Amino acid sequence: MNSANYLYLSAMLFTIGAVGVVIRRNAIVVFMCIELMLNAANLAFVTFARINGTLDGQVIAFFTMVVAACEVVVGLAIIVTIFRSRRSTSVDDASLLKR
Amino acid sequence: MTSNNLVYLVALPLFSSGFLMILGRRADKWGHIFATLISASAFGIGAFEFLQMLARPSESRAVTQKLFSWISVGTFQVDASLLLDQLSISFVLLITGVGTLIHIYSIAYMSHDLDRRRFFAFLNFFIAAMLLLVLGDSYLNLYVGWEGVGLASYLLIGFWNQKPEYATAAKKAFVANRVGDVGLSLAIMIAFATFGTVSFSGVEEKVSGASTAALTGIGLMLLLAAAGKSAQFPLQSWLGDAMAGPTPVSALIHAATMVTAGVYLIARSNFIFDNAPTAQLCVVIIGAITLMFGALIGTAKDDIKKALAASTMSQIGYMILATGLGPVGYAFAIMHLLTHGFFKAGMFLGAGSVMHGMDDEVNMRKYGGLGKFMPITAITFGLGYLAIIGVPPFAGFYSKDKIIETAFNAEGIKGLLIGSAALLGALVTAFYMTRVIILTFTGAKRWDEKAHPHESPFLMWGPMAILAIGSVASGFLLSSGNRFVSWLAPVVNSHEADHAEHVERFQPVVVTSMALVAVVIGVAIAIVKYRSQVPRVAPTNVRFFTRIARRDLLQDDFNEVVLMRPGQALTKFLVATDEKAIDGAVRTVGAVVIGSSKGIRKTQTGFVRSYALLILLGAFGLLATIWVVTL
Amino acid sequence: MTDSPILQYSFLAPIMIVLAGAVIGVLVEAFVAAKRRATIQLLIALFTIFASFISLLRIRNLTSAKAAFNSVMIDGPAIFMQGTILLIAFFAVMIIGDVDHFTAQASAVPGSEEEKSAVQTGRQQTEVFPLTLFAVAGMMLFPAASDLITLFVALEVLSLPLYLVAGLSRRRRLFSQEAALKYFLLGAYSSAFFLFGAAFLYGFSYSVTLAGIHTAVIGGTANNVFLLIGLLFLSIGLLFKVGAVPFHAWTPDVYQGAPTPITGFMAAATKVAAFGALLRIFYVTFGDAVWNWRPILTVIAILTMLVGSIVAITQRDIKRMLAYSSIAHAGFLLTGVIALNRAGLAATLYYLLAYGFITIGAFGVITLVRDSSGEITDLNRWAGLGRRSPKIAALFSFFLLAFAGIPLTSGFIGKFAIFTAAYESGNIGVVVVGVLSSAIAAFFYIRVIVMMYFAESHEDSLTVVIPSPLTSIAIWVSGAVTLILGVYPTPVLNFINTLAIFIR
Amino acid sequence: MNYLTSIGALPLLGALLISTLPKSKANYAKWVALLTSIVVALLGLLIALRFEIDRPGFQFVENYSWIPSFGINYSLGIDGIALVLILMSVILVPIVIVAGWHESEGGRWGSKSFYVLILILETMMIGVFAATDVFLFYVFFEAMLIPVYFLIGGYGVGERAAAAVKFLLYSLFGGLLMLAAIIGIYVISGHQGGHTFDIEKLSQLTIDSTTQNFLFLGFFIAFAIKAPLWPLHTWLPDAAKSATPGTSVLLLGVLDKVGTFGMIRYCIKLFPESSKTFTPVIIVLALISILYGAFLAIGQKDIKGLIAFTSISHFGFITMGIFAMTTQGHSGATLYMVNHGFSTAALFLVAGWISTRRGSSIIADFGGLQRVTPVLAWTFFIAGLSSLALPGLSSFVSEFLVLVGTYTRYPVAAVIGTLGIVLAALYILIPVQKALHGPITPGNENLPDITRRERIAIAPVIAVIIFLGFYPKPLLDVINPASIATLTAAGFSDPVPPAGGR
Repeated sequence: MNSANYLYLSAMLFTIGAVGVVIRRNAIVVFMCIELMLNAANLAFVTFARINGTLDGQVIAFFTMVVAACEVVVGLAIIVTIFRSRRSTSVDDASLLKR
Repeated sequence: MTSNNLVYLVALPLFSSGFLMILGRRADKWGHIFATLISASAFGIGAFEFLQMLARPSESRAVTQKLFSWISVGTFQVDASLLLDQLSISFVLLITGVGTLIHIYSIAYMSHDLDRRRFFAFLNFFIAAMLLLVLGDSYLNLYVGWEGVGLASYLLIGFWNQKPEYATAAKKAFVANRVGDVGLSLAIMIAFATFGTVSFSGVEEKVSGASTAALTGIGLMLLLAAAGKSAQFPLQSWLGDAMAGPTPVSALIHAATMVTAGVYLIARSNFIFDNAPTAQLCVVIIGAITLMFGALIGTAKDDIKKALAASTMSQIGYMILATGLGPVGYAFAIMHLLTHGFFKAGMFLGAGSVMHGMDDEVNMRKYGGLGKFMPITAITFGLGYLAIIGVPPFAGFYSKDKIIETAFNAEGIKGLLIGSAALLGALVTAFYMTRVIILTFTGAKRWDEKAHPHESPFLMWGPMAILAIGSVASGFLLSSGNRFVSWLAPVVNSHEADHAEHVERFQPVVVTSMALVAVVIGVAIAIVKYRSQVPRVAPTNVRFFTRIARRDLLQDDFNEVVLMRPGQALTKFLVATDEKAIDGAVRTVGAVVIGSSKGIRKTQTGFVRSYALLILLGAFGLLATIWVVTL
Repeated sequence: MTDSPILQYSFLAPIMIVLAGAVIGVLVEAFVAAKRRATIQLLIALFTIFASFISLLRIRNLTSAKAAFNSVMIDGPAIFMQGTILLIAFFAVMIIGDVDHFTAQASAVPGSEEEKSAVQTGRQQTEVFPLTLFAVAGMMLFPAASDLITLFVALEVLSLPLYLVAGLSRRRRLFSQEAALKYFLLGAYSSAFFLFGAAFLYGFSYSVTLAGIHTAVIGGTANNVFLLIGLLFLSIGLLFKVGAVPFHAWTPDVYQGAPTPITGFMAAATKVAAFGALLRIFYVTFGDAVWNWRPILTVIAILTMLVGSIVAITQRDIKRMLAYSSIAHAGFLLTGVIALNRAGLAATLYYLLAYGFITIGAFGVITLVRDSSGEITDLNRWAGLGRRSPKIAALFSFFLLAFAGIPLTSGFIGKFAIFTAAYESGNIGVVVVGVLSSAIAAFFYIRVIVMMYFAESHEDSLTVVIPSPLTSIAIWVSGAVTLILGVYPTPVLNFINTLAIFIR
Repeated sequence: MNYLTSIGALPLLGALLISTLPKSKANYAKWVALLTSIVVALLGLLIALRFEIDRPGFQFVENYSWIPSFGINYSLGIDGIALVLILMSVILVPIVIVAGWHESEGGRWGSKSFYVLILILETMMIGVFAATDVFLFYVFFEAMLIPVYFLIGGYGVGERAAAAVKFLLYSLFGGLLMLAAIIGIYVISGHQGGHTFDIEKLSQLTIDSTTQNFLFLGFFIAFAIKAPLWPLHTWLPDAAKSATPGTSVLLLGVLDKVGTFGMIRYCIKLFPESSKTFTPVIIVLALISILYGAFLAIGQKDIKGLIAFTSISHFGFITMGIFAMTTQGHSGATLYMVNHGFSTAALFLVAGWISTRRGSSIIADFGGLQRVTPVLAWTFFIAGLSSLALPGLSSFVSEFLVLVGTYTRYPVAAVIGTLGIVLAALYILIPVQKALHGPITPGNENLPDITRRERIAIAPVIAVIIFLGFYPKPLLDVINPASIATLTAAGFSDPVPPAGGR
């Protein structure tokens, strides 16, 4: 299979994630869309690593997973706190700061 | 030749004036005496210089005194320097002589005024400025005196400036003078640009190298200046209003001296006008128009001072006319100026004396038969009257007759026209002056019972008497044996003209006869017209001409419609423009920035998803841009 | 080929000291009694930063620069920026040391009994100190990182703690939490872009090091589309961090919601770190592809300057206003990046230092203006401050004038230097826009001064608290630095000139 | 001895001293300020005495490296033009302090701050004229705004805050444009033998005409705002109406001169070619300023606004004189700057005194003052006469020089400009009539006349106005060489009169 197709897939995933962030309201879902984008990037790294035959890309993928995990920790902490205060996970409710 | 005394002529009265102003009320007791003494000593210096001058041969009579380098920038070099020659000494004697007499007169005339000291300070200031005007050796020095007398005139017209209309009159005079000053400024600029110098001698020396256009330009601008200062058409309108000032001021400034400065300026610039025929023609035309203009106004005025002012305007018209007639005219112009200085100042003082006795009433319709109550005033006034209408052997006869004669003998059709104008002017002059005499001194009394006409004190009639002697004798003295013409000849270069072929169209005898006939006609009409009862209130059902003559031939209406109203409208418009358009434009810029600020603020919705969208769109936008730029 | 890795610990020491301090801070948080925690944490943080700075001074003249197996490049600019970050952090921590700004218990629901009792009993949690130190470590690594992995990791290390501390405000907690959420979501979003871009750069060059990518750029044989996509997306991540338009939208909200001492720290230090990375990437890696990115960056710089300046004019909240001001300053700094010459680098470094201190000082002053319910950030209520506390108002005015770039302040020299560099590189249009937006920007700085001095005050509840000694020191030192850098910048400029060369 | 640094630093020291005064002794502030400014003025006179008229170039030169990495030097030096302007500034400051002895008491803050600001401003004023390094000049140019801003906003009347902001924004806008131009010329200097800000070296650069035009405009717009030239003038009337009389004197008398000074020192010196290119436009703008300022002055209801607009008219004359590019024009313009400083000072101070007494600056509220307060009325009148350039008073010499200098090169412009003197008569005599003449307006009957302190303040101003009217030579002797040097360096020579001959 042409490895370029993986890149297209990666781009699609990234786009889905990027658009998902914009159109979804639930903070958790938004966050998951971001994770999708990160993983799309991971897929691209791995694909490039495969095309080139070096390991760097795969190493980065692992790093990314770790970082993503950290992000989850921090993100969930924040989302949970907000939920406790507002009893809502809709990102649209948090719009006191504007203009 | 140099002299060290000239500076005192200017400095003494200037110092005295400043001194009296700074001392203020402390000098109230003796200020008038001090000022009069100063003026007298200036006359003394003038007389001394005159005698010295007489002792020298005619070509080396001029003396100079360089004081200091005034303005020195590059080639623009102007010294503060004075020049006393035959022309200026004539003026110096007139100014200080008549000036001193009027100082004396004013001691009594102003004795009841709380601000008499200030009045004398102004008078001294005027003397200083006027002397500087005639003594300056360059156009720029002259300009200082020129504006100085304007200022003095402003201060004195507005001496009683608590009356708004007097203050307005003062302002009007100054502004009209300033319009003339524009002319003088421009003349100096053109002169500097053309000759690289502005001194009289320097310009005279280089005048042959200049283009006619430049000379005509200078000439016309000088004429404008003269028109402003000497109340010539079209800048004449201020003179009538200037009668708001105390009467001695009218006598000194607005009859004898300052208003004649225009004549001096043109005579002094003879080297310009002699080489600029177009400008010379304009001078003649302006003079002719003004002499008729003033005379016609004079026929309709009931205010004695305004009637005299109109007469002054007309008489200066004669002088200006004469200066436009080339080398021969200058001397006659100056001669008429001098005689006029005597008789007109005398008449003004007479008018002042009448007002003094009549509780400051100026309306001649409320006089009548005053000759009995104030005989001296009547006699001195009468002598001046005879002089001005040109009855031989009084002073005006000699000087005016010469002007009319010269006018008639000017070349071509021009000569006939201006000669006729001058002759007609003489007729009208005789008419309105006779009218003044009849209304004031003869006939039945028309004044209120409250008034107690009485003769003025000696301090007042003394100067009047002296001036009356001048009105009688000065003409003969100056003209006998062509004395004054040859006196001035070195200054106005009239030598060549004397030798030049002169077309004598009319013999002097003919002209004199015509003039005398005109005078007789004028006097006769006046006597016929005013012999009967004169109404106390001016009739309103008069002819159209009388009505506009009373309104000064609509000169103020013209100024108001053509200059003042548009000027005020322009001012209002510009004020609005500044507020709305210019500052408005600046504010609009501000408003646009603030508007866009508010607009962009709206994108900050507070919704995190819209921010994400912004990022996404930004990414797409950049992608698109980079695509366009690089591919 | 596998040599044992030479990490060059001495080069990494400054970063590692900070990390160690952070870890100790975590331990203190866990084991030390609540009452003494705040003091101890503060001392640890200050000492850590100080020690790190000392170790940084020791390596400042070293010639060799590569560390950690070429992942980190401790060259002149990196050292300068690390030093700047440490200095800023030092004074920021002093202001943070006034823990009254921070919630006693972040996990407690706002307004709950739990929260109240925590406040009353003084059981103050002090996680803000170790979190700050972690962020500092990330910031120090960011401008020195010389491969994509390190860059990404540094980015996250600096960002994640900031997301958290943004939500720690004691008062108006809903604002604060919202700020944290927005910052987090958008930050994560942008780092996804960053990572995606990194992937394509890797695909373009088959190298993860900046030097390797540079080689590929010079080679010019590789897939250009990959380069452009990679470059673009990578830049988005970085431009987000500096707050460049159109990636700026988080800035005002987060600046307003976060606790003020944190806002100051974030505004000053993050900008240094992010511009450090931006400079390194554009100067070192893509310097030879300048024709590809300069037009874009020019547009962004212009937009950033204009939008920042224009929108700030109508702000009513002082912190929001300064947020927009920081956007405008990001625009000015971008002109230094665009310049792509040594003067541009030096100017940007100087500007960052100057801007950092002005920002710390300005936000430090804001922490002092309070009423009984906490800080007052509504501009209208600043009316009459000049009469009530002339010294503080004067100092704040001075900072504002420095922001505006009035001569005799560091801001002026910075602006001059950076515009000169941009002009020198031929980007005259940017300079003109910069100058115009400076003029616009002057308006809102002056508006605040007008408020403080010339407006009549309506209420008396507003007070300026007597600053804690540490806050005092921080703001007055910032003021002094701003003045000195404005009047006699020569030593610093000379120092920068010796350093301002990137090593590939 | 570093004369220029000393004279510049002295006021700063005074300011420092005042700010350390304890609150209980705050009323010593004015005395300290006064003494400082008098010492500065004396030092200024000493500098003037030691100035060598015949030596070309800058004198009292000081040069220290300041920011070597940008080639910036702390360099000072004065030519004749700078000397007379500095002299005017240092003489005006003590007069302003004496004249506005109580001005500081109506402000938002205490009098200490007022005098600190005044003295700081004095330092800046001296610096801006003495700087020979363009960067240093710019620093003074901009830093100067701050004290004025606080002086207007803090101690003024009416819409003082708005006026202060307007003033500051206008000036900053111009200043920033100039900054761009300064950067431009600095960069060019880098391409031609090393970065520098030295005015002499910068004037040697060869710059292509397009660039030169843009750089010229950068400088010129800044100066035209400062000066102010139509249509960039709208800040001035507002500022003048709001500021205290003393501040207005310094604002119109000194600060605005920086604009016209800058045109000579920077626009023409650095960009002679562009100066030539833009001359027609600038002359037209100057003419508009002359007439427009005069008309607006006539239309003003507020006496301070009126004086402000007369100044716009006068600045039109100054600008016209400068860009006439003749010796007379230049020397006249420079002399005009000095004369305008004094005559505006007199007008503003007296106007300020009578407005304070009456509690209004609307002209219609006065009337008959010559009866009530004769001495004040007369001083106002003399100042007014100087403003309308009456011969014998100082402004005449300069105005006439400007006109004559313009005429030799641009006759039409000079003719139109001369019309301004008629308008000048109107804009002075109308308020004179309304305020001083006529019957006494109710409410004015008991206004007190001039006080001893006010006499002391105004007497030297009037004396200078009269003295310079009769004997401007001392100043002209100093100014002329500098004017000639500027014009020669820029490649201009005076037109030769066609009938000049020898």
